[in-house]
Amino acid sequence: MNHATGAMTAGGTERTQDAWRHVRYLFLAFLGLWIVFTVFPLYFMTITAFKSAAEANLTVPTFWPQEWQPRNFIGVFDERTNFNALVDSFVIASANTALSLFLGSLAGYAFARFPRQAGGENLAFWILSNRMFPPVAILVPMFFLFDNTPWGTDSHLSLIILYLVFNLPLATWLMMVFFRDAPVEIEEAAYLDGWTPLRAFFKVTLPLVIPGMISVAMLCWIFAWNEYLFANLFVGTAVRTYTIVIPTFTHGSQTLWNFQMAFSLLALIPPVTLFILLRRYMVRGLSLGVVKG
Amino acid sequence: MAHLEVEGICKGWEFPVIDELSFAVEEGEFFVVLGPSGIGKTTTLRLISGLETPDAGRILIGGTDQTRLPPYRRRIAMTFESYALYPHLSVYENIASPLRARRLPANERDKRVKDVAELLRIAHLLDRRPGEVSGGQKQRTALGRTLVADPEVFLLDEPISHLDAKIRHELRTQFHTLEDLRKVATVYVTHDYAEALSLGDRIGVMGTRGRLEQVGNPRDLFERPANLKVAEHLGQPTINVIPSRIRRDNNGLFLDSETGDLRLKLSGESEAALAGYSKDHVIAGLRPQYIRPIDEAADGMELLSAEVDVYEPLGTNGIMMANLGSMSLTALTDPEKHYETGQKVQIAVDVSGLHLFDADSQVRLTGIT
Amino acid sequence: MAPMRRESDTDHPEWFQKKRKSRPLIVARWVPIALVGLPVATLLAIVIYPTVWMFYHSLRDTNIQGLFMGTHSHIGFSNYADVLGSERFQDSLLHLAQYLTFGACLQVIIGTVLALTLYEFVKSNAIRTVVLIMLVIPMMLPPSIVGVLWRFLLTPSNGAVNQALLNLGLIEQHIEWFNAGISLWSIIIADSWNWVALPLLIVYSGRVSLPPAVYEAARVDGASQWKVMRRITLPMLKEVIAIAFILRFTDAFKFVDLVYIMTSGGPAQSSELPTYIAFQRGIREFAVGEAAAYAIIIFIISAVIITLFLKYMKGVMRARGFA
Amino acid sequence: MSGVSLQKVNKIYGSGADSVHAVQDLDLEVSDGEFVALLGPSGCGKTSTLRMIVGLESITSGQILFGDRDISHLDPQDRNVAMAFETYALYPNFTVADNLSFPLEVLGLPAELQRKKTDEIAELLRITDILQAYPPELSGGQQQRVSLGRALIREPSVFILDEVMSHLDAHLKFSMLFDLKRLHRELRRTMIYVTHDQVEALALADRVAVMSNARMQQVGDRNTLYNRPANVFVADFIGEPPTNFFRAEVAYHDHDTIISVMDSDLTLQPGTAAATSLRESQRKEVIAGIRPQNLGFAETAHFLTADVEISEYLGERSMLTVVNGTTRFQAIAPPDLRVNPGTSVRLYYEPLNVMLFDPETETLIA
Repeated sequence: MNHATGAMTAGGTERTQDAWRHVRYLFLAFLGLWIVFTVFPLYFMTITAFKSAAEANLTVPTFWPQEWQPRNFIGVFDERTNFNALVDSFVIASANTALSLFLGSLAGYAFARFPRQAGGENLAFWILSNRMFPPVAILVPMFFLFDNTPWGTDSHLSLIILYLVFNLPLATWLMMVFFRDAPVEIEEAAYLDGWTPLRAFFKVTLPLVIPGMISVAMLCWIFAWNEYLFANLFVGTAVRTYTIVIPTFTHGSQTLWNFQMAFSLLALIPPVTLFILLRRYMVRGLSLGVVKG
Repeated sequence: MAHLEVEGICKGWEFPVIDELSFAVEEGEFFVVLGPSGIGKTTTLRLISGLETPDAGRILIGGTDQTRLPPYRRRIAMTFESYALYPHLSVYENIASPLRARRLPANERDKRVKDVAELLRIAHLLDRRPGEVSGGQKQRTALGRTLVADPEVFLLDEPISHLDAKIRHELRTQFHTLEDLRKVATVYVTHDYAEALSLGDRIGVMGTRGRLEQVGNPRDLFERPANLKVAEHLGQPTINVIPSRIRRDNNGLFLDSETGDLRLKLSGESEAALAGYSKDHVIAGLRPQYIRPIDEAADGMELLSAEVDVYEPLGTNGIMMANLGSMSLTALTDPEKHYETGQKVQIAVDVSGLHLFDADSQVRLTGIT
Repeated sequence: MAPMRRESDTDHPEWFQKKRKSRPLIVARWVPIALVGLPVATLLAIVIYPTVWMFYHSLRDTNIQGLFMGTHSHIGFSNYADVLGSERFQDSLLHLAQYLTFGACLQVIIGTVLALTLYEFVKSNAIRTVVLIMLVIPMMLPPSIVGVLWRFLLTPSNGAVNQALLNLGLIEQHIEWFNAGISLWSIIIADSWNWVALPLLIVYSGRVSLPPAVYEAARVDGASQWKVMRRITLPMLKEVIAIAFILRFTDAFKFVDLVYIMTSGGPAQSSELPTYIAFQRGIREFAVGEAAAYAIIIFIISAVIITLFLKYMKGVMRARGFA
Repeated sequence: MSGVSLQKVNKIYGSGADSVHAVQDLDLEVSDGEFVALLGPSGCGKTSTLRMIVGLESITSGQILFGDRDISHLDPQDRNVAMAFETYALYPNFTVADNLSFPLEVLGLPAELQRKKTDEIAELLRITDILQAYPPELSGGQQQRVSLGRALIREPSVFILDEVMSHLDAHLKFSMLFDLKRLHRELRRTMIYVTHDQVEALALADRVAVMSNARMQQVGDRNTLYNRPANVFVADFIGEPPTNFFRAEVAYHDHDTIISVMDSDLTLQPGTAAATSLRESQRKEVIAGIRPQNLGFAETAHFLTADVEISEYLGERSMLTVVNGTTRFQAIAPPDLRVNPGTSVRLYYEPLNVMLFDPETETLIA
């Protein structure tokens, strides 16, 4: 028996290993192709950002700039409103993030610590479901609703509030996940040390969830920073986010691709940096807490 | 009046966990609650500390009813089984936490933290985070945090059971020397009978639904277990349980095991225990140290032939499982001797160590009834 | 031996009332309600109110004028009948099916394949990290950049993609990326470029967190890599992959922006999705009643999917000790 | 089946300045069918050793033989070795039955045979009733049995158990020890049991190999390790409560060799063999050790006098912590002993039981 077993093992694995080697190259090739597919647009975006307007519009596109024109990155800001758009985006994203995080932490803590008294699992899941809610179903009424307020639709505030539609559910859910990760016993130990619940929260619980909180903040911020649909409809004159500015780089009938791409590259820096720094936590957030980062 | 009084507390969720548990702990007394895991020991401590509210019953500390008081208004210090140290704070800050909560002046706080750290031999670790110290040191830190609090009641939840044998041994010895623990009422929860016997002024053995099977001092518990459950819980290896039939003839009183493989002649205390007992059946309990393999018989000693089933040499003694006909007995041996499976041995049984329990209620027979 | 005590209902002591195990409330009773109340109220205002509004108008003949003058009247379900009966809607459903299959589903499959390839066959940690970051960058881009970029790349006359394919000799003449029949494919390509990273990241992290000891056990047992993949890795990643699927599916019902930027649903409505029509009719053409009917239909479909998702998610979360 | 032989095995992790020498020149012979425990504190290199035997870790130098087959560089599946993991490492998505039969499935055995062998092994380990359950539903003890079963089912020539009891609670552990011992007796397989718990190691194994600091310290049965520990580490690590150690000075009189413990007025009488060896070397200082079990109240010619500091009643026995000067040590006493702290007691011993170690190398003298 033992002899037979040994032989069988060796023979079997040799064959499969051989077959496996070919499969492996196939998969690696596919990975390589996908990397090319992913990187090519980014590459083309980058080189276009350095081209002159004329070169970017050539009939036969070039894959290496004939002439480098880094001035594009400054040129995009010749029109002050372009810079203002980045500022507006920043203000809206940051304010919305702060609001989402604050409200989300309240509810997240309640769901984590007093699940039953706070409305239970179903309420928590209902809050999460708003994250997947189709925005078209609320665009029109919200437009008219904001139109009737003193500040109107074309304001920071309208977007700051609207973005809560997707960021508040996310923040609530993720903060719940992070608060649950902070062991209850530590809070209980604090009660026994004589800390009242409020003091215990700030002394013990909050410091423990701060890393999670930062990652939730970053995620919310990126979503708000990148939002397009609401911004496109609600703002455009007094307030303009960078996402709606990008398609508007034209000169007469000609699209200024080089400016568009240069501006896009600049706008890309914050979210990509945040991702690189916090990618481990981000995965947790992107998968709604199901996957550990 | 006792300092801590637990009066008929009840608690349950899906099923009753604690049903009318009552006990009292005097000032300066070290009370150990002993029981298997999952029996409700931790729930008891959580009820006393205020982390849970009892469904019924009262908890009095220092004579005042504190049943409904939130934990941070009670002067109770408790260690958690999982230590529950604050991972983001240094050892120093962990220990200082109760003092900070009470807003003690900085210099006094500093002094008390350092004193406690000195006492527990963790003074050199004060700047470290809990993640950077060993299990034993974590436990010392948790202990420090409770000791420094100067509470009215100490609650210790399995403080050393998750540590390695050597550190457990060391910390157990140290519990004897911690004066603070001996000044106030302490409730100590463990599943390890040796810890309980070593530390407890009194021990309560907890059975299902938080019922105290027996409360008494260590020797009472071990030498006169009130029922079979207590006898089985105390002692390693576990006591041999031998369901037996009582037989009287001209030569005296005998116990025959139900399997018929073991006959014991009773005398002295065990004979007296059966006085006035009218049933035919009885459960005999015999600790392994009263059963020994023996080379030469001494006077009046009855020897039995048995066959070794498994033998394990341990440190202080060896443990032998021996088959006596169809019955299996655990015996304690000299570890220096080696026994092979299947080996025939002579076994001596010392009946003076016999405990007798009622066949139905499993309650100890004292002979008074 | 005495009979074991049985836990029967009649055996329970008088004081006992069965309740779910929960942690005691150390704080006052109103605290959790207050904590949850504020966010819930916010969501009621910004989600539930508009939905009710939409439902109300889906039953009325509201247009922009009517909305402002308050002159719109109840017309029952005729908006729904119009929408469901229209060829435009039915076409858009076909488009949606195409998008779900070749967009959402395929993205998850590709993402899973890429993630596992990266984990199993690329041994250097540094290379893995670099590749991962590279592959994830498109996900960090806003839809307007993605749309503009791909419109630029796919421009038929002088787009980079056509030129690159020509240079490589893969095609002989320019592909008309924005012609009817192809334009939806172009959107799907751009969307996949944008979002494959999500399933990729989720599956990759899922794989990283699988217990290594299980793999060692399989190695000692002598299982081939393929067997381990088929019998152990994929089954263990089942829930994680399901989550990725669900996330991409629910996103499909929110998907408007790329369509809007890249093709505006064209040419001749050949790349319209239901959401896009709702958007177009409601926002661009202010046929509020009809748009509302679209929106409510989408809402119902996605509510079904979300409910299914939540049910699954509850199971997963429970299995992991949540809730 | 075959024995296992490790010859000058080394394991070095990393390279250059950061390298860690995890296992150093390790020799170990395990004969066919023998049960050997590999014992040591965490971080001593025992896990690396075991992983090298299984083939999960490469060998830096040296070789490992199964019988006379050099398997040093084979893949784990080609070694015909099975392993039960500390964390059980069950396949969570398989039923217990599938977990057990997976190694057979890998071998391509017909389904019927797989089922038959699965039933057999389940019978042996008494887990027949949980065959259709999934691992997460099982208790720790059940999971552990399944993991043993999965390792056993392939009938490997060498069987490795890695800390398999460390997650079980005390009562369960105790009964598992007996079960495992019976299992070995029935199967007579070469088993290597890795643990940090000396009680487990002594109870189970025919011989115990004690490791520390990447090196093998001593290999032997219980009596050897107890009575002739190779060095201070072994004497301290084996036995509970731990051995009492004393730093001591040696004085040579005409016939007597007297060992006086520093910082106290205690003197110890060494055994004759040790005394002779001391005399020959004329050392001035030693570390003396005596086990608490070997200090008692049965009167002999030699005793230590000390004051009781703590007296612990432990049921089957008592334990005394006593002090003389600043020297504190422990003794095991009968349970019926009642002494109050502060009482002076005489603790008797046999010179034979006094262990002497070189203060520099900490190795046993004589």
